[in-house]
Amino acid sequence: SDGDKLSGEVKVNGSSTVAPLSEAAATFYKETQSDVNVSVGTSGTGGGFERFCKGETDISDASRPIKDSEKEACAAAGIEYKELVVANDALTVVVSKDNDWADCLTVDQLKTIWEPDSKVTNWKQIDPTFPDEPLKLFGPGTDSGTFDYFTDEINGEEGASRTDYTASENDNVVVQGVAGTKGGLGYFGFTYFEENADKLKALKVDGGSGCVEPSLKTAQENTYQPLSRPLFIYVSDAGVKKEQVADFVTFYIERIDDIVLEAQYVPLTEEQKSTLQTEFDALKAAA
Amino acid sequence: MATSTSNAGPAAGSALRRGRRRPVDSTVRVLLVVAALVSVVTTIGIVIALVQPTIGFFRQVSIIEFVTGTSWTPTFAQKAYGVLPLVAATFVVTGIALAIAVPLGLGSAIYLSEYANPRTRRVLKPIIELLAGVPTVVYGFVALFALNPLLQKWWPTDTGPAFQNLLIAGIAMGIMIVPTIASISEDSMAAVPRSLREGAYALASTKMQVSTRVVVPAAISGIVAAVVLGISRAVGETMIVTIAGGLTSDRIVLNPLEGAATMTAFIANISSGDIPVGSLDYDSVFAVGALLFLITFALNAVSIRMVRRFREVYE
Amino acid sequence: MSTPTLTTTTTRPDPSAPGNALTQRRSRPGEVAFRLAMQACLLVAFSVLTALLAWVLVKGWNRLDSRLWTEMPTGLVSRLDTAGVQSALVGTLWIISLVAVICLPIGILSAIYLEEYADNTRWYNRLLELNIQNLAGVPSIIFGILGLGIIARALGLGFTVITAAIVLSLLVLPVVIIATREAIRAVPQSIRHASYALGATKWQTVSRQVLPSAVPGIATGSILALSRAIGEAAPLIVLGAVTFITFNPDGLDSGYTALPIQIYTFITRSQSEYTELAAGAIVLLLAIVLAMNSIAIFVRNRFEKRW
Amino acid sequence: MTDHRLPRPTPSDPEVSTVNPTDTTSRPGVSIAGVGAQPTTASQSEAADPVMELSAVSVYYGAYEAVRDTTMPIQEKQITAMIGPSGCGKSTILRSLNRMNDLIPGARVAGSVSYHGQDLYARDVDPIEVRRRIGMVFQKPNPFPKSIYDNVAYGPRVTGMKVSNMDDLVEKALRDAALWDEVKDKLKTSGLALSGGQQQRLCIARTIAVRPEIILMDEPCSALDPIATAKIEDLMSELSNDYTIVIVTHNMQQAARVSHYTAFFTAEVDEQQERHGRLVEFSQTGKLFTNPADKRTEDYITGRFG
Amino acid sequence: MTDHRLPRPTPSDPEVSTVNPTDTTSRPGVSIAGVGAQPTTASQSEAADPVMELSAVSVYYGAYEAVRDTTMPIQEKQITAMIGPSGCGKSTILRSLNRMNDLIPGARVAGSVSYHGQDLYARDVDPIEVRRRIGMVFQKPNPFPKSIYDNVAYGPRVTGMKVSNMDDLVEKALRDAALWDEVKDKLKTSGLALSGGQQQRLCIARTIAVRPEIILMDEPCSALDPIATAKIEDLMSELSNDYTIVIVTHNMQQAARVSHYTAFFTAEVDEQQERHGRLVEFSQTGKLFTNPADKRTEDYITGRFG
Ligand SMILES: Nc1ncnc2c1ncn2[C@@H]1O[C@H](COP(=O)(O)OP(=O)(O)OP(=O)(O)O)[C@@H](O)[C@H]1O
Ligand SMILES: Nc1ncnc2c1ncn2[C@@H]1O[C@H](COP(=O)(O)OP(=O)(O)OP(=O)(O)O)[C@@H](O)[C@H]1O
Ligand SMILES: [Mg+2]
Ligand SMILES: [Mg+2]
Ligand SMILES: O=P([O-])([O-])[O-]
Repeated sequence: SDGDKLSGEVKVNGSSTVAPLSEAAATFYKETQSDVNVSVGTSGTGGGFERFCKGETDISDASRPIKDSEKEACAAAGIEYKELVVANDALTVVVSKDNDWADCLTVDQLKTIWEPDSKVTNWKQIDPTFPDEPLKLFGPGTDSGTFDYFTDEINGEEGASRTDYTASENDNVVVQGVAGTKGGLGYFGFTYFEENADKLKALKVDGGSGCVEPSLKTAQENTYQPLSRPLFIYVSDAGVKKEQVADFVTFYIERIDDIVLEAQYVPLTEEQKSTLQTEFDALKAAA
Repeated sequence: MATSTSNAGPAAGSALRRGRRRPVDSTVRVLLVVAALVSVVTTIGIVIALVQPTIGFFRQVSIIEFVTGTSWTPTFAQKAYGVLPLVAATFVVTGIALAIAVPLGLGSAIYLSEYANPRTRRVLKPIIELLAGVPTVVYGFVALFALNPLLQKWWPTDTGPAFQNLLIAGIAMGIMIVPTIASISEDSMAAVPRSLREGAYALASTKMQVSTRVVVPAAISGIVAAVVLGISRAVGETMIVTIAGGLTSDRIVLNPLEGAATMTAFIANISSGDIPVGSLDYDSVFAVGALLFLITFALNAVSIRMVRRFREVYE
Repeated sequence: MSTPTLTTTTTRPDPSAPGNALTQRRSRPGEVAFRLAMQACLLVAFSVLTALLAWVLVKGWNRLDSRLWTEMPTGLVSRLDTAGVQSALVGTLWIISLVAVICLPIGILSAIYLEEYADNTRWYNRLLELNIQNLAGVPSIIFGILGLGIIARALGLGFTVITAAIVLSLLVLPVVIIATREAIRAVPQSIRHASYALGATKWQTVSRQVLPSAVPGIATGSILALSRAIGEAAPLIVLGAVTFITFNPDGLDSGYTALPIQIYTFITRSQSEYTELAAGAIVLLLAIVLAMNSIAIFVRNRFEKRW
Repeated sequence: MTDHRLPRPTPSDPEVSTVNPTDTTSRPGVSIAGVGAQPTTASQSEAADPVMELSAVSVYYGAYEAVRDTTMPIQEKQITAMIGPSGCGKSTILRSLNRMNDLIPGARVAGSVSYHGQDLYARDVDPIEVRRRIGMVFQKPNPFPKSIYDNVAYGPRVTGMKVSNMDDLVEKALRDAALWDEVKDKLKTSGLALSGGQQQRLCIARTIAVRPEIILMDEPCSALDPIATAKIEDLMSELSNDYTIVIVTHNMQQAARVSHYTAFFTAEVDEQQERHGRLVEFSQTGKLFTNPADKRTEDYITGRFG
Repeated sequence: MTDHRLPRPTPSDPEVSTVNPTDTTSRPGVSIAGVGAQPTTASQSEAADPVMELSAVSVYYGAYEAVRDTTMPIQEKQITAMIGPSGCGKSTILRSLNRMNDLIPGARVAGSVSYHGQDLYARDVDPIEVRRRIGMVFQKPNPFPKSIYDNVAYGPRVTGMKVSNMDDLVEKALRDAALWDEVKDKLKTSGLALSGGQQQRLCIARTIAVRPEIILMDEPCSALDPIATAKIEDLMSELSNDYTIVIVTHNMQQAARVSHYTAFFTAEVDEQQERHGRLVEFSQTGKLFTNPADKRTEDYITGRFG
């Protein structure tokens, strides 16, 4: 960004998963441009798009790609945008530290556990070698992008899931719930696991080519499959026409490594980074 | 002493006619009516905001399924729209809250109104009223981070209550409404005329007899109104259940040790979530809102009637 | 007078030795137990409430310093210890000032209309009254729905300070109206009659006699209403106020966050620093709310006339 | 029993004849009651100069007829007392004289109340102007919670009286109400800080400050102790030089002591067991107490009931 | 004025002498007041059988001495009336007779109130037992918001009276209170649904249901109309066959009509401008009204003040 003193507003809204990235970006940005007011709302990926496609926001955080229905809404309102991948995430399946029997689950096993109307209520039912321990399930709120992504990848349909588990918008619920229940199992973003690694144990996932543990490396290398995913921000063309928005997005992209590190996400690969730069250049050119 | 005033003369009769215009008075009147209409507009606004999406909702979901279905999973792929789980959770939490707040509130009120000496009363009554003003987000925090660990620690068996559960939400809510119930029942007991108490004492009653047989029955409509108000606050309370009550709604949960979504918790979660406007899921928020509105409307009607009755007895 | 056929087994205390019976104090254990039970209720209620508040204080103790109001929230977990809630505090102050400006005049004027001008034998006035009583019991989250559907979207005011202020004003409007009516009603009829008997008009009577006498009650109700508005989170959640904001509002159309919302977002985070910060912010919120309530109660007890 | 308990009105009292106690109404079941219309009475003397006249006045609260068919005059610069048992409608009639009943929702006056020949309830009459001319003092002293000065100045201010010097006006009103000497050094203190009797005199001062022609008083002494009562009674006698006074009292001795005319009301129970106030007898005070025309009056003043 | 306004007490009234109007206290500034202690009076006759005796009773509200130094007897199965201007302490003294003053924070009784020789204020006396024997009826009828039946049954229930048949007891109490015929078909309806006079008789029924020895009544008719008043007065006379009755009234005629003894109280202003109630004269009713010993009594009953 140039040395000019900018002012005005930058409105970001959307995914709670991506919010920590945008909040970190906003905090860093404030140090260089103190008069630009960046607000980061968390209405969930869909809620963010809803506002984005009404022209109420400049940038939409998303933990999944935009849906067709949302594209239509944007098109109807004449909102044009660019999709930028800003980080990677590895959805992490966690169990209690007291769980000494399970280290790795296959996608099929996860599916038997989580598919709609699943009758699995005991670890024994997952694998006969597992002990006779009741299974208690935890997961994120059903209106989150994380839920959409997990159900899509594991159960094959977005939103298709058994319903009798403890769902919550509150991160603590999964952390505390799994940590405090010997037979507990849950899933959420990699960040939350990192922050609570002392209380929880992450399972490896076998997506068909052996057990892979979730980590920065495996996520970046795309070997943690199918649960590693990209995280997006969507930038509206109208937004970029505003000097301060363009400046903020530029800053976001330039400082993306610091931001990802601070938010404890999985950094972009070099390849992703250059794509990002190209995309953004195109966007700026269009503006 | 000279004053320029004089008695209204005998010719006064004709001067009685309305001559003077009073523009201030008529302007003020218009202003007042306009102000009073704001509350009407508010109600109309609420109804409009609720009705349209609710109609949209019932175009796609049968009312029968809504009121009899036992699973509420609008955000899952396999959708079900039976509102009973939300209603059940709401009433479980409310029941727990009342079980705590009614005895504590009523007992405090009886003590304050019949036993405490005036000085104690003068100090304690305002403190109770003060506590009635604690924001509910505070109780949610306390429920999750103070009551919950305590409950887990003291729980006799291994498998303790869930991290979010109806019990702690109910307890926190109970504590929250104690001041309301205590304060309003105390008011209605204080409104029981002295003469009734004196009548009872003059018939050789003890203090307990006066309290339980004369004062409480005489104040009963005020007490009932306080309890109904407590119920309606509990039913409409959002933050405590959102923070501490859980989100399960795929089945009716009656076990207070499990978490479950109340009507308000569902609304708060979903309306801050990612559902697109105009979708069925979005409309479901308003359908639940409309039901909540109707339930509290009915409770208010009861409470208003009670309060009115209690006013009429002595005024 | 008495029917001789009627026989009852009751007798008077023996008049020849009533003095003795008087001094045989009956022991009444139930009496003592009842008293203790009632006292226990009060004690339990009080100690639980104070224990909870004390616990919040302890929990937030480390954060109870100027950082709370001089620092902005941070998006950087590594810098949580230097974060505060300035934007939320200022947002709350903005909202509450606006609520005072919007809600108090409307509320007080409505109350004057209902108490002094409305003929309550008319159906529309009774309906109006019923409507207000009923609004007072509508859950706050429903007002959030109203704000979302009508004020933010249909009226196009968006997710701004003014939307929040309007929604909270409507929410506490019944509180102001009801309290003001009580205060006006407490002014004895004799004062009004005396004024009318001197040839005063209605508005003269209301503005020169009734309102000045009702000021303490109105002030009390107003402060209580504002303090309720300060603590409300539910309608703001529906209004999408769950937002990370590092700047203070600078106008009616500015984005905002508020203390209860900030507390709520802190609570949903799993890091213990957030829990501490939440406790600190709660103490700040409680200090404001309880201070306002204390002023209200003091005003009422001190200045309200007992006629 | 000596008869000093029933002193005659002040000696300077002009001779005014008693109204004939014949029933001019045709309502059945009422043996004798009411008064004939004043002007038709033969024995009418020169002093009779009614400033107000009630004729066939009935007052309703909603559907309930609280007082029935009252016909009586109010004589200028005389004190007219209304007595009778509780609930017989004395206050109701009194309030109908300056349209204070307008303030009670549902209250309604039938018949005519005329003031200098003008019907007070005619459509175009402004009740505020009425009250400006016909003031009222209430049972319980009800000073405004303002300073003594502001209490007295209130009426002139709200009625927009052109006052050259408000201080003088306040002083004169307080002097006329025999209160000046007691309060002249504390005009800025609250009216509520006075004793009951002083408060009542303040209320009288407040009333005469707007220079009304008639002063209505509803049991002005019943909340006062005997000494304060005596002061107010003296004051009334003095005020009757300048003002027409109508007073309601439950105290027969008081009526006998201060008034020139007395109206005796009672409550009758009708076929539906409803109680209605009725004027039984209106007469010069001396006559009414020593030689009542109606048996019920006699019963009442001799303490046989009430 | 005829003297039928002051009927003698019932003819069967035993001759009881007037207490000498000499001041037995040494308090300065009080000219004549009080009564000498009853037993010291020479002219004491055989009928005097005081069931209660007040001697040198003063009642305080906090530091304020509301009534000073009252000495008087209450005769068995007689009606004793207390009269006097408002605020002279009649109610205060009455409430001290069954320790109702205990219920007023700060109220305190000095001197002695004895009942069958037992000091009512002795440390070991149970006030609840006192009130069981000495009942009270209040100025405003105050039935409980319960059914008529439950109102009457309340006392027997709370005092744990052994009652073989509550229905009979309720019936008898209502009959004794002359209310049975009017309510026998609606015993289950609320006591509040009765008329004022019926409510007051219900309160009397409620009081006599616990079979007290003495009934205290504080202006029991002042909220009632003349017809209801007459009924209650008849009832009192009848009850005095069985009960000792003490009644406070502001209505001299009533005292004259119903009572056997009358105590006249007034309020005196002391050096500090504080008002204190004083007993001026206690005497047989006929005597007090026809031949009062004290000038203030005469002034009061002849209407010169109050
Ligand atoms: N505002 C009112 N609404 C309905 N009825 C009323 C109202 N005011 C008085 N009444 C009734 O009208 C009748 C006459 O009442 P009013 O007050 O005039 O009597 P009063 O002679 O002044 O009695 P008191 O000596 O007790 O003051 C009574 O039956 C009373 O209950
Ligand atoms: N609870 C109380 N606290 C303080 N002072 C009181 C209390 N009750 C009465 N007094 C005062 O004691 C004095 C006597 O009051 P009391 O009620 O006994 O008078 P009373 O003769 O019954 O008058 P009334 O005829 O008006 O009923 C009065 O000056 C009164 O103000
Ligand atoms: Mg009256
Ligand atoms: Mg009294
Ligand atoms: O907030 P989400 O990323 O889960 O949509």
